[in-house]
Amino acid sequence: MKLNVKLFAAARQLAGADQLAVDLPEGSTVSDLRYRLAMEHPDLAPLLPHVLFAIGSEYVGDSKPLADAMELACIPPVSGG
Amino acid sequence: MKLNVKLFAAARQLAGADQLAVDLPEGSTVSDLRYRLAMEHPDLAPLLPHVLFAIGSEYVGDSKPLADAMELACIPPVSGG
Amino acid sequence: MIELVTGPIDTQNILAQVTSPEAGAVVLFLGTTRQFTSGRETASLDYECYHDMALAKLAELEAEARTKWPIVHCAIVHRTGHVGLGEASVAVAVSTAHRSAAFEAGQWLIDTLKHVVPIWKKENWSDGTSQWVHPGLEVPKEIRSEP
Amino acid sequence: MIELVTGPIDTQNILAQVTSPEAGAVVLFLGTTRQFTSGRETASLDYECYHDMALAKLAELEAEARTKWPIVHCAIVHRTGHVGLGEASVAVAVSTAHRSAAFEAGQWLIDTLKHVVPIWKKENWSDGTSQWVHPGLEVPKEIRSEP
Repeated sequence: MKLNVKLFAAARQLAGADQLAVDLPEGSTVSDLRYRLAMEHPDLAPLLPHVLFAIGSEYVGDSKPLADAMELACIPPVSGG
Repeated sequence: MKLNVKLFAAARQLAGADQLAVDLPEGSTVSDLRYRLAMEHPDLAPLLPHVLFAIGSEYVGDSKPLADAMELACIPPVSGG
Repeated sequence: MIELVTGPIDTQNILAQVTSPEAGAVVLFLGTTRQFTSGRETASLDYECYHDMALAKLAELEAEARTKWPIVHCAIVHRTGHVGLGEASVAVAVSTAHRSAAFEAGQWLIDTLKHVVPIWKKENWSDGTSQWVHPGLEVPKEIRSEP
Repeated sequence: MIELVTGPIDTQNILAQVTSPEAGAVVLFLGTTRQFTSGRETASLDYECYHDMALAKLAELEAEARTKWPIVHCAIVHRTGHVGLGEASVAVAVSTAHRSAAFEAGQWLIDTLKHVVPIWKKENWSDGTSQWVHPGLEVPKEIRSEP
């Protein structure tokens, strides 16, 4: 299944892109996505243990099942304010 | 000795004046002033146990000695803000 | 900046006075005229002060706050005279490097101001009566507005 | 009132939005750009956000604050893009009947905003380098400003 992951701040900068397409097997979870991103984008790897993922406007846990065509956001530690 | 006492808020309203002249014997203190005001101005009496007195911009205690020609302020409980 | 004013409080000027590149946080408190107090309706307020002593006490408050918190700038402005519904009678603004100090100092300043600064509020109730407010004290009687 | 803006924050409008005859207290917090952090000089900041999620999270913050305190009006405005020294990047304003709730709610809102709302700050240091700020994280490397 094909997913799209939006990137922000240092994640965007390290990847050199504001979104990434990821292809994962059916039944994958957020945890699998995190692992796959680290494999395919070594520059992002140091950041990935520290990011959260969101679907729509909700943070999701690592066990969250993913579905084809999902849009996710990769949320590094926030620093607004 | 002759003193002048400025009045504010309910004290001013009860006395019907914004200041009062008071004549006290030499050696009198703030405590004596409080007593004399209550005697001479019965309308003020209920308020006087609750007021503070100030000389210049400083609150003074009941034992403070008074001197001729002093200007005092009678400060009922404040309600600014 | 310590001021007693007789017209509307200029909050933009106050914010401009306290904002600084040395500060990361600004806290502004406004005390505004509330319409209902325990179900009773206020039409307006009048404030009276002992002018010179009020200014001196406000300056003391600022000085004491500066010993307690690392304040960059501080502004305290109190309005006297007639204050309408929803209008501000007092503004306290503090800027500090970090926000917790700004909140603490702002709250301490307004709490302490209400206890020590010789300023008094008269409630003008919607029923036409008026009453000086003297906390902790049964106000002697209700009286018609002074002329 | 929840807003993400790209220009200067209009504090007068915010104060006008939250002031009310139902409220006796207004607390406004501004987060402003500090020139020095641990001796290092900042030239400016850039903020980036995940727009729709940031708005949704800010609205959730307001809703949660309203369950904790009796808030009359609430405004949260965050600026994104380039923010110069001394300028405000965020404003939080709360009005309540009594002042302690306004201070508590204001502080809770800004504290929580900093932990959950997807907005990021980039420090543009005076030496020409830039660095995204990700609390709790060694930022991977220092990098020249992005074009």
